[in-house]
Amino acid sequence: MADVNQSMRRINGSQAIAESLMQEMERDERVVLLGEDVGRSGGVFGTTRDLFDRFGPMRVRDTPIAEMSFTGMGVGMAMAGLRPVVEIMFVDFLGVCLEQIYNAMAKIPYMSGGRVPMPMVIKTAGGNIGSAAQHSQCLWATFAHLPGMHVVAPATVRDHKGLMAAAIRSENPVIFIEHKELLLKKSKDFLSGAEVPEGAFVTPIGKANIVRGGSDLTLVTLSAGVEYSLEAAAEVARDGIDVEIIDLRSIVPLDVETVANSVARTGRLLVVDEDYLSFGLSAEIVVRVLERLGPGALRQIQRHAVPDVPIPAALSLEQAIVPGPASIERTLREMAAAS
Amino acid sequence: MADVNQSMRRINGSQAIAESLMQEMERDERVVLLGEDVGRSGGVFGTTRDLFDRFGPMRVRDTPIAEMSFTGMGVGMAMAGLRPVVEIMFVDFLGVCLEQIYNAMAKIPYMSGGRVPMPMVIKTAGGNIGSAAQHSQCLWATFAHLPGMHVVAPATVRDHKGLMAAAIRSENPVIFIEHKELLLKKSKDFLSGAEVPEGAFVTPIGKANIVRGGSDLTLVTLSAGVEYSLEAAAEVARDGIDVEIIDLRSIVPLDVETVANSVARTGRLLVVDEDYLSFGLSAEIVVRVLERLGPGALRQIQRHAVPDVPIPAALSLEQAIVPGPASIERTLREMAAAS
Amino acid sequence: MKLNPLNLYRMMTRMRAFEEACLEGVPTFEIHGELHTSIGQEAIGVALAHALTPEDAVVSTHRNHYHALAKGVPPRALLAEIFERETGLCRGRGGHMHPFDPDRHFSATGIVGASLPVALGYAYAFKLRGLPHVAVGICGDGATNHGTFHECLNMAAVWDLPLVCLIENNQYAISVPIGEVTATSTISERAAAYGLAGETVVGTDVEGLTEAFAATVRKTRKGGGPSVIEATCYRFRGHYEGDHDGYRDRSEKKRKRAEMDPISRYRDILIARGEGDAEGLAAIDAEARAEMQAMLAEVRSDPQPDPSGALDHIFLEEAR
Amino acid sequence: MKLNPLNLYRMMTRMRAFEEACLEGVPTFEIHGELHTSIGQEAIGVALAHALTPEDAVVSTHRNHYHALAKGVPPRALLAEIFERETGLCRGRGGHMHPFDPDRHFSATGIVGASLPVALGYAYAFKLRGLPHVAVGICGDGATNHGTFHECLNMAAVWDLPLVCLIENNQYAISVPIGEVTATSTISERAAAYGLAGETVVGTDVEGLTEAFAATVRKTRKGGGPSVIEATCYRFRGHYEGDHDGYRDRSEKKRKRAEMDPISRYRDILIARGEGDAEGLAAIDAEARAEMQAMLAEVRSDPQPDPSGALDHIFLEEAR
Ligand SMILES: Cc1ncc(C[n+]2csc(CCOP(=O)(O)OP(=O)(O)O)c2C)c(N)n1
Ligand SMILES: Cc1ncc(C[n+]2csc(CCOP(=O)(O)OP(=O)(O)O)c2C)c(N)n1
Ligand SMILES: [Mg+2]
Ligand SMILES: [Mg+2]
Repeated sequence: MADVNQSMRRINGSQAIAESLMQEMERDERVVLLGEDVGRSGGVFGTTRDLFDRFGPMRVRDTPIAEMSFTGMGVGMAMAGLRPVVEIMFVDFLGVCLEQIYNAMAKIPYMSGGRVPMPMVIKTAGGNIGSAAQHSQCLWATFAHLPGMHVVAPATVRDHKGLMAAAIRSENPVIFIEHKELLLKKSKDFLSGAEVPEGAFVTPIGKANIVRGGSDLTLVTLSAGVEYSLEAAAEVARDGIDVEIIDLRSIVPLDVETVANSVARTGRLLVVDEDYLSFGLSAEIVVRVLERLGPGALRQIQRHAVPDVPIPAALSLEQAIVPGPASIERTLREMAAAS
Repeated sequence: MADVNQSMRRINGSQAIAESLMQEMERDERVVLLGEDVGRSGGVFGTTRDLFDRFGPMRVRDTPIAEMSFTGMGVGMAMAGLRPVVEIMFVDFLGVCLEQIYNAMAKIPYMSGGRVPMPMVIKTAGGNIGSAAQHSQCLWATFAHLPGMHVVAPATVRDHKGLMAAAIRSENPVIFIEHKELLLKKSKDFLSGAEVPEGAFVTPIGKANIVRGGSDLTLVTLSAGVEYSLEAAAEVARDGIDVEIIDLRSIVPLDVETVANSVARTGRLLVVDEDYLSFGLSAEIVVRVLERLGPGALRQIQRHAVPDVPIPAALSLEQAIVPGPASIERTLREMAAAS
Repeated sequence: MKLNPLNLYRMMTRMRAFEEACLEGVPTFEIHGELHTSIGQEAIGVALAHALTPEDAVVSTHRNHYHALAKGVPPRALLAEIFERETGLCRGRGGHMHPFDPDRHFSATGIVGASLPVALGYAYAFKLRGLPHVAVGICGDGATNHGTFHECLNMAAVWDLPLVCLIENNQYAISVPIGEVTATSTISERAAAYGLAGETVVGTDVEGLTEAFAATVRKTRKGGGPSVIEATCYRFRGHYEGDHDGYRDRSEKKRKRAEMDPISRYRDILIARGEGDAEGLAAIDAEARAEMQAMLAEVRSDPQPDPSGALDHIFLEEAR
Repeated sequence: MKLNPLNLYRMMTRMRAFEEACLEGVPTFEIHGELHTSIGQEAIGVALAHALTPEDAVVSTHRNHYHALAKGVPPRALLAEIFERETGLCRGRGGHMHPFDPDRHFSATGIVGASLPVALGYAYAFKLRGLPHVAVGICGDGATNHGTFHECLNMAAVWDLPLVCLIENNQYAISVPIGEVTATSTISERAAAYGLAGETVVGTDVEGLTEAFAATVRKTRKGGGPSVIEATCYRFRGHYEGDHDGYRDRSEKKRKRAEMDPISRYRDILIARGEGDAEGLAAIDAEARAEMQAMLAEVRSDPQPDPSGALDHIFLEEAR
């Protein structure tokens, strides 16, 4: 959607979400928000700030700690014609409500033979910022493996706003995974996309974003990985390593075309994924690229993700396993040296 | 473990499980079984037959329908020194208890810095036999993506018994996924491994099984996929296509070595997976092989899995999406023709 | 409410004949998976049919066909869905455990404990929009020990939502008798934990149940808050078709089937009251059977879904 | 039970001083994640310490440090864990929300509603083995609206397990006041839904609470079945360190802190009774603070875990 002539400002990630929710709730009275602490307190990350005062408790509902049932309540609301946005405070809690997410929300459109739409958003926060095994994690691949849901994870501030609008307006269920680091980060510290139009706009779900052009190597990532990778790419650029960075924006749908086009040029693929390594995003991207370009198309393949370990409490350990600017830089240099 | 000199009989899959449970419960009084209908009725697939009469209600416990809490109860039992086997009737219900599975059972050994062992088995049934979207599925990759659990899925009758014993004796949490088709199949109809020793024995977790040697192509699969693939391989063998079939037995740990050794000979890899295609087992195997053998090591890569769709009720639709003997045969022929 | 006795009787026999038609699809492998029938529980279906408007919502369980019929779901499309045909309510994608009829606000789930949350969502939507509808969430006795029972009744009570929790207490969850897994002697008494008044009624007395359920729904519809009503009954067949059912005594089953059949009970009452005679009632039975058999014959010539459509309807078209 | 008043007082001040030591790690970035303290709730810790034996089990929540101390977990190792050191109880892997001490049958979870199921498992194991121990599962008021509350109390009741459900009703779940999300005026009255007698006690009266809790535990230990006991209290600080806490009135907080501080309440009582004097009690305070500050200084010079060990302990060695 056009946002020319709109006035742009720098805002931060949590403001972008709150603004998008506000505008979408103004625009469509069927949009209803529910979850723990989304009301009076405005959300533990401030992403629902001011909405309770504006729309009242029936449209901005503080729930008891009963995720299974209020997620299912969202399913029922959608079937009754509303457009619920259900907040699960941390993505780590998906285990208490996955049943309603994947057996109901994700499957009902198909099980009903296309008769029942499911315009529902699950909004949740993930990412590793020192909160240990039960309050870290990303888990986008967990949702993506289960069919029937779009899985979105914004990186730029601008996309926080535009993708949230797209999620709310979608006829399909969307898992919207915010990254705590990006919600807490100051607008001025963003390396990309902190300029955001004031009015409502939509960033289409399913189209990757080439956030940095480059010729030597294709780095595919999303969410906070984009900022980390931009930092690392700037470092290695000084030594003439020219990295193309692709922000996937969503992993379902997965924009393989954009990735494959880039890899066809560079021949080298690095996937940077803050989720667990195995049975996840990184292998899927590699194989989809190979399926498109042929089994011998890649000169180098590298996966940089959390090596199948619960997230440790100590920062010294977390930093040893979670991809960050330094480890990405190291990986890029190793790949450049090896070829 | 040695089973020479043991008398062998043909039994079926559900008998093998029941026998293994019986022998392990005899052997170790800390083993306790709990779940819905595991007691008086002997399990909906008969895998806990006679155990209630033998061990009584405190060791073979029929629970209310409260999976989240009785899974957590298993965690507490393990921490108190017991060795619980918790049955979740169908793997599809993991969504109601995943929290205790992945935040507690799978993470406590690590979170406790190795101080708390978690000798717990989740025993569940998966597979597609015409039971529609909420009672089909395999979901092994869902568990495998989340660190801290071994994930086992037996194929042969013999392995049903030996791997169950290994799971119970393991110090680590194990997800044990039975396949409904294999539980219901008659002993005489098995193409492999229906001869089972009478006494207790252990099949180590983590070592794949080459169920058919071959030189043209490596087919990697597990669970019912093994039987389907043996059927298909026998068909194509008539036309001189010689397929090596590897039964993974477990996907965590994943025996990449056995797969890579085979692929190094054949150059062609087909993964047959009854779980969903994307972000799952098939891509992980391909990439692990490439990581071992180099990015250009494969001449052909093919994935044959459920194409990211909820399982439809109608058999005509299910057969169109779930790998079976006919579709595997078709895939093998296509691969042979393409090379 | 003025009940028409012969109508009540006819509705029950039609529901039973419908289930009997379903039974025929199991040995022939036209129906797959675990088919759950409601034979013996039909009075509950009648009570639903009487109390609800087309706009009310019903969210049912794995044992749902009679609830669907009660809610006005077209029997032909329902039977075709159960027989996995393209002409089915959900084009053969859903199957017998998952019928969805958005026009009649009817849905079901195969996951125990998953119906109340969805019903809660309907109830919330009705209240938000100020509509005079109720949402009925159905649970078996087994389902009431699931956490969602607690979570949903608490939310419904604290937000004063038009939710009716209808408990079908057929005394078993598959093989497990309620007394072995439930700490209270009735389920409805648990309503007090949410500041609600629960009620237990005899679920095989079609008139009494219909009246009690209607009164309950009326109260909730008029803004009286959520309600909990438990109907006692007995499951006549195995939990699903193919269940060995060895966990229930033969003598228990025989006795209960004699005592707790809502249809034969009502037949005796109607005859005793002179509101029907054996022949007339048998004619109603025969008519219901004939209707369902004719429908079955039709459905059997309906096409199976075309395999080429297996990937349709995963995601809906985006309205742009 | 004969209580030693100065001991009760000392235990409370040590718990508070422990938490105050933790607070120092937040602005310095030595502690990450959401640190939850128990300041204002210490009487509950004392009650636990008095009633339990080393063999009893306690399964706690995100707000767990004082429960751990009460259960005899070594403070030095606990503090080191909270400060993410290799010397910590769990080698720095667990952190402040996840301390595990198998020797003292103590554990916790950061997931609301996840403590009771684990406690239930301990209770089951105790009963299976005929041991005279109890398992205490701790919930906040917020956690009692989670489904596991219902599921676990039902199972404990129907199987007659030695489970004690201890509810810390500090009136808020993060920003949400209990009255807005709970349909009954007390939580303990919900025990009736499981055929149990629940009890609500003033959780800031250290003597009364200690006695009531001990009686409850004794009853359960002697085979009297599960119990539910609710202790009312008030959370003095934000939900976690860094919480803006704008959802509670300043005046409310001020008033409640004045009325509901178990330590200052008890100080006044001891002085009024002549069992202590201001100076003596201040000396106890100072001693506790000095102890914890000394411990903090030690912990601060402990090493962080070595990054090379990040992948240790995922799976345990198999005993063969
Ligand atoms: C979460 C979940 N657990 C277990 C099952 C398997 N299951 C299906 S029906 C049933 C028993 C249900 O009993 P009840 O609620 O009394 O209903 P009834 O079958 O008696 O009508 C069970 C255990 C399921 N479908 N979902
Ligand atoms: C399943 C789950 N949902 C939400 C949270 C986030 N959360 C942590 S503590 C808390 C409030 C708990 O309130 P209460 O049980 O009253 O305990 P208190 O913090 O007051 O001690 C919430 C919502 C969580 N940790 N787990
Ligand atoms: Mg029942
Ligand atoms: Mg609280």
